[in-house]
Amino acid sequence: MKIGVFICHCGENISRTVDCPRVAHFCEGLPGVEYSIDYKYMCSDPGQKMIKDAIHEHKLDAIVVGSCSPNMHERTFRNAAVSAGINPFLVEIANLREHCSWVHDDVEAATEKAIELVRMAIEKVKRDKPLTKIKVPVTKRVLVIGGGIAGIQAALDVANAGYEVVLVEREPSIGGHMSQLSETFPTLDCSQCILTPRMVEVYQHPKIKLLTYSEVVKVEGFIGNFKATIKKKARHINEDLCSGCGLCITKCPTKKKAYNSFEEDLAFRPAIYVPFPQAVPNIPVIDETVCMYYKNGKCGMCVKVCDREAIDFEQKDTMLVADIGAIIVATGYKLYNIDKKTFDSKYKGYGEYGYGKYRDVIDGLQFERIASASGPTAGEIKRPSDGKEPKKIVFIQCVGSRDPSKGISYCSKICCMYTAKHAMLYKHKVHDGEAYVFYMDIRAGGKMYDEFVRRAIEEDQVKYIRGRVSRIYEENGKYIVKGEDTIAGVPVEIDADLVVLATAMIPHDNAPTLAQTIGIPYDRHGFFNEAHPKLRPVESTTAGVFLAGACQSPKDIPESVSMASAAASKAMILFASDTLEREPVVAKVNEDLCAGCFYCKKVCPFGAIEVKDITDVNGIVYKEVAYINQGVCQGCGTCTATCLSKSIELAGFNNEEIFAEIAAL
Amino acid sequence: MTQQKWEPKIVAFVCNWCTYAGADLAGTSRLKYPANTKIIRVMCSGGIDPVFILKAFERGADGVLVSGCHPNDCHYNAGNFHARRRWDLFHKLLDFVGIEKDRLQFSWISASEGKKFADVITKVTKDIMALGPFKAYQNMNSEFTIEFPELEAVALKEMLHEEEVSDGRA
Amino acid sequence: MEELRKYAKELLEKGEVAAVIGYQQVNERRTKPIIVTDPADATKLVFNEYCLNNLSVYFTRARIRSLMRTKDKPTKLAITAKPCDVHSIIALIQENQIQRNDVHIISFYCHGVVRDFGCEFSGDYLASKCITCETHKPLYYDKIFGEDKVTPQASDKSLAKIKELEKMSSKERFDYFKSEFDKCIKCYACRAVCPLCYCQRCITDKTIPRWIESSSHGRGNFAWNIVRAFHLSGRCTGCGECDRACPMDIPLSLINRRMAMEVKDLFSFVSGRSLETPTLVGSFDKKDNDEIFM
Amino acid sequence: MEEKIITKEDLLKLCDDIIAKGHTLLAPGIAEYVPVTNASQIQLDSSALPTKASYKSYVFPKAEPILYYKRSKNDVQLIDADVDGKKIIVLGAKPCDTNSINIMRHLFNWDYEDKFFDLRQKHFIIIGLMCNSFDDYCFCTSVGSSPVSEEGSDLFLIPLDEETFALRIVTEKGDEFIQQYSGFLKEGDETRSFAVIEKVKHPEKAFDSKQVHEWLGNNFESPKWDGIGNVCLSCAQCAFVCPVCHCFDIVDEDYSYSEGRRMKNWDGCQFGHFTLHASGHNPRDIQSKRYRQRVNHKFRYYVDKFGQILCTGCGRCSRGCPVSIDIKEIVANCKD
Repeated sequence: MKIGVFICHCGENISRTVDCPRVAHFCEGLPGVEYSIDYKYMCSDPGQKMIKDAIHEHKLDAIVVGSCSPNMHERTFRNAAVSAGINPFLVEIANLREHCSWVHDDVEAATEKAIELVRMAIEKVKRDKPLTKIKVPVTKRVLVIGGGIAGIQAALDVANAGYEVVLVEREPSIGGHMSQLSETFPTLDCSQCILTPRMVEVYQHPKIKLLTYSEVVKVEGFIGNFKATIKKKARHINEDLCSGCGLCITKCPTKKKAYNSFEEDLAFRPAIYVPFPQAVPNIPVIDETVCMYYKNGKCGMCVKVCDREAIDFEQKDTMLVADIGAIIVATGYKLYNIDKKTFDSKYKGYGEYGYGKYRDVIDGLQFERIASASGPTAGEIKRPSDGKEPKKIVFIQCVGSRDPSKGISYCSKICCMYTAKHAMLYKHKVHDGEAYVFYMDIRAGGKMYDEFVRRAIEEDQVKYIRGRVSRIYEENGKYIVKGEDTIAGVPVEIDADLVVLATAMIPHDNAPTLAQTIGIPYDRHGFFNEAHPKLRPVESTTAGVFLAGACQSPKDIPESVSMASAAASKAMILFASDTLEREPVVAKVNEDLCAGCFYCKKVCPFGAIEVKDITDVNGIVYKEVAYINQGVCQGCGTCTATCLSKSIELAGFNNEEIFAEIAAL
Repeated sequence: MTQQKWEPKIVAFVCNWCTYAGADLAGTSRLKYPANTKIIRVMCSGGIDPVFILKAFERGADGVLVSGCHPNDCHYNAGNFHARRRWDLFHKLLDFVGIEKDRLQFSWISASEGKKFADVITKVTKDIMALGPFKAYQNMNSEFTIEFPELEAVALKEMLHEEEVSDGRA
Repeated sequence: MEELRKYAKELLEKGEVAAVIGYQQVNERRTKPIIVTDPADATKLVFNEYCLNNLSVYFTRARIRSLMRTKDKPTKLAITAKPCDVHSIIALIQENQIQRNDVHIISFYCHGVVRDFGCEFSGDYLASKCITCETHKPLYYDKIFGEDKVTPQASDKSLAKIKELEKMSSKERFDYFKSEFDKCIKCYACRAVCPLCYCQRCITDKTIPRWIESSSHGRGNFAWNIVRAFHLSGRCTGCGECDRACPMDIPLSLINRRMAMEVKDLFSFVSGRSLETPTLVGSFDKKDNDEIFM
Repeated sequence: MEEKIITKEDLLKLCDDIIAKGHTLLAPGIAEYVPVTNASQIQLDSSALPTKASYKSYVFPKAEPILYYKRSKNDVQLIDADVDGKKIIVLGAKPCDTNSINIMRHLFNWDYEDKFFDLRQKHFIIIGLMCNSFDDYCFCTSVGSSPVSEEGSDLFLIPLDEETFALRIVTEKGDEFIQQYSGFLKEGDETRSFAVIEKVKHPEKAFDSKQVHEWLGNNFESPKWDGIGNVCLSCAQCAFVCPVCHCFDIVDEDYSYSEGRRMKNWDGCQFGHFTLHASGHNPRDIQSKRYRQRVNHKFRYYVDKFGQILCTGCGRCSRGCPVSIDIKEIVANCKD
């Protein structure tokens, strides 16, 4: 076997601490190495050409590239090798940058280490076997989890491209947080007005199967071939019969038993309800916890008034199974609940602001509802406690965000903008009112964003105070906000009528559970992890699972929408061909030697291992062996390490290759 | 042989998704750690065979680190849970047959824990430095190994060798 | 004894089993395995304190398993098994080497066997595994003979040795095991007699790659013995056949026993005791011990 | 040859001198022949049964390097392994062990002279000790030897009483060796030693090796082999403890990415993969064929080729067999 070794300087990134020419020279003397050279930028066009030329000129069978992490340029060099006629799996990368030059100072030690790393790669490549990619069929159907604006956008994009979509929403209606907003920044156009047509389009789209009041409980399989189990919770309404007349809602006697969560608990709702008038689908849900029928078996008013006999108290949760090719996760966010009750959680809360204690200390979404024309106050700015119009209002930014001591280190990104919007909406409605904003920094990056904030300050006279609020307490019907103006360097005290907290965006409580169900990683906050922060921001590390919207990190509407479209296009790329090429890193059983103990079957996380009968010439089964379904195997290799007789090998990482690496130490 | 300062030889078997990426992040973040550890990448900590560790000791490793994704964080859902059982037992076995516990260490390092990777490597290196070379294992069949002469000296060595044999027969 | 012979003869005559794997007497203090296929040979069967062999090992032999297919229809194999041998059978069933329906277990109340052939049955010569044995009555059987008798009192020297080793320093332990393993001649008798060493090709016989140096020098011996012990960790049922078979008297079951103790401590698991409990290897608990991980 | 008398005390002094000279002195220990570091450890007990293993490994080690190799860019360097030419004196070898090296020598000098074996055995001095006990497994008399056989010994001891031994000088090598200790020797009296030998009980002859040889030649396909194959577990401990089994396996063992050694390791014909071909075919695929091979090799092939039975009748294989297969019984059954 003739091996070519190519050592990259990476400009100076590697060569600063690794003596690249020495590494190349050393490798030249190693058994099997036909050609060895170093170059400034191996990944550049001339660098790649150098590799291709060397392959032709020296008739190389395999190559080793000493460069950056394989996560960066493995593909580049494999492609170069392929174009010169070498199997892409006869290319090994020695990680000389991330694992060597960048982490060591001593040139001697780093060079020694680089030599060993390259030597290991050479020994491995000698044992590498040519592999071909595996083709698996693709189910051209997308599962979108979450029916907020991101989920809606993704679903519509995919459906409009002609592929089927299953859209699963946990709440009774799609729409998400966007449907709660009064106006949107920076254009101040009505949120409902732009969202509702989209919601209706989803409902009416022939390619979209909408499952509201449903949750994904199990995901099996792999890219192109997932199998999702969806729990459709009992609405107690026959969806096919209900006409959405709403008579049941108006007649329901339990009027004020439950807070209306759509109104952010600023209003009540009956036991049978639709979350909001524009809900899609416009089909009510019965809340078992408050409905009289479930309490004492009496009432049944809704049954009496429904002339379509759509009420079904006996309805049970049902499980639906769908074959899915790709998954778009768009589960969105919730607001950091700064209520004292969360003191035992990882978040520290803001007891000093009196949220939950003072009814007029509210969060951003509550203010959205107060400002909304369809909200509990019909758009008039009234404070929750006594319904009076607040004449002095204080907005506090960064409540929770950017404060590691409160459990959240990140910036929630949208609060600067929506606080400016809130202040503006307030000033537009209460012309004689005073609006104050406590801020840390104003982060208004975005088209027309900074202009929008300037408009609030300059045109609408919102008073911005740079500083933190230390305490809020009630005094004579006023809320005393004690803070500091750090620019003027003086303490500030404002007797406000209403305080609005721009609390942090955090993932839903069950985000980690969902992540584990789907099999995608998540960060310590519970936001789902993208495959690469820069280059693969909408893909999760699990192939075939894409991310959209605020479930990945805080985002505003345009960002969520663009991410949703990006995720949709990623799914559509997948669907562009009928089969899918997969990395051939899969395990294979040596059936002659398999002893049939099936420990491999017990440990396989993907259920890829099946029992195969081996028969003699008479067709009588004389032994059972393990068989690995190459389409299902994900190539973790847990079976190979568990196999006692070592009758399973993982292609690309087989035991011989790893032993060779160890030997080269 | 010149009196060189002894530098331990350490092998780290790491999973592709978490610890390898964590090591990449340590590099991207330009964190510094000792150069003694060489990484061998596998797909999952569940795919690391205990015999790899023995092989590493055989090939002169003074210490071994095994690292993967945190529990619940496995790219393959459960590979690391199986690995955890395996390593717990194997570690106990090595301890019982008299291999110092620190010769074989384990960690969970996620892709975002570049700092932890650097810290763990620094700690393991320090521990192995304190234990010294793993002579007990390496020398176990020193009687069956020879030093190869430099290429030029072969002829001379072969002559000497002949001499010795004929001596023995006399 | 006559009951056993009569029962075995009937099983064979009725064609319920293809063979009875049992013991026959060699001399007063020694028995040996016999595979009875002819009902007439059932008279050779015995059961006593000298039935040392763990006969379940024969289930792993293709020659013996093929007996199940010699008749027109698949037939069972009967085995005379001590209660401790039944543990091995359970482990084999769990590892898919034989099906419960394929085995007819003829077992006995057992009060211990001798340490080695030629010894007198008494506390002094009691097999090590019998000292702490709690299963005088088999956990699974299809037919049981005999009555429960008292096991002779004996001191648990193997446990004392384990305790002694635990107190030693790493280096002392290493030296102890190295000197023991050095005796190994790689005859693999330990592997051959172990019911759970049923691999078609043992990893020590694999050459690409070479998992274990097959030479019986220090390192090859050390690696073999560690890997052998590890492959049995959580699986070994403690029958002690390896100890008995080892011509060089390496204390193999000492390591096995110590690992079984660890397994019990860490995972509250004992191998070969229940067909319902999942095997230790191949299962996990999210709450497994995490302390060795940084 | 000559017969001398040596007291036990002097014999032990002689041993101390051997040790002092840096030679290896082997004597029967609990399980095997062990190197003695102090003469006081020596038990010269003619009534002991054979040790579990013989001293075969000192002339034919269980693992030894035969050459070393190093790969370089376009070359492979080879260096032959050295043989340790240390003098080894075995004291108190059983008559069933003494002839083992002589028997094996045929094989190691047949078509190729094994310098490792030759050099080692050249440095061997075997001091045999008359055997005065036997158990159910002993059958030296059936293979042409006896508890008083001097064959293979360079010197042979016969205990005359508690404190004195008759020392027979059997070979020139033995003579040359003992000359340096002539001070310890007194003139012997053959009548005394003969009287002792007369009284030694011999194990009963279990079979006639000539008849066995003939039967084996005619009964290669005898159904008698089948039953043995069923019970045998193929562990090959019989081959490993046998004083004359000499199969070995040549393996290359890398100890770094470029260096390695070629090893000669014990092997055993009872292993299933012993005869496994690279094609996957295995001519001795089942245990009965392998056991047949064992018996045929010992009592027929080796006799045909070298005129000697490849068995000393020590009974080790049967004594240690985990499933109590008794080779004596099987060979005795090799008749119609």
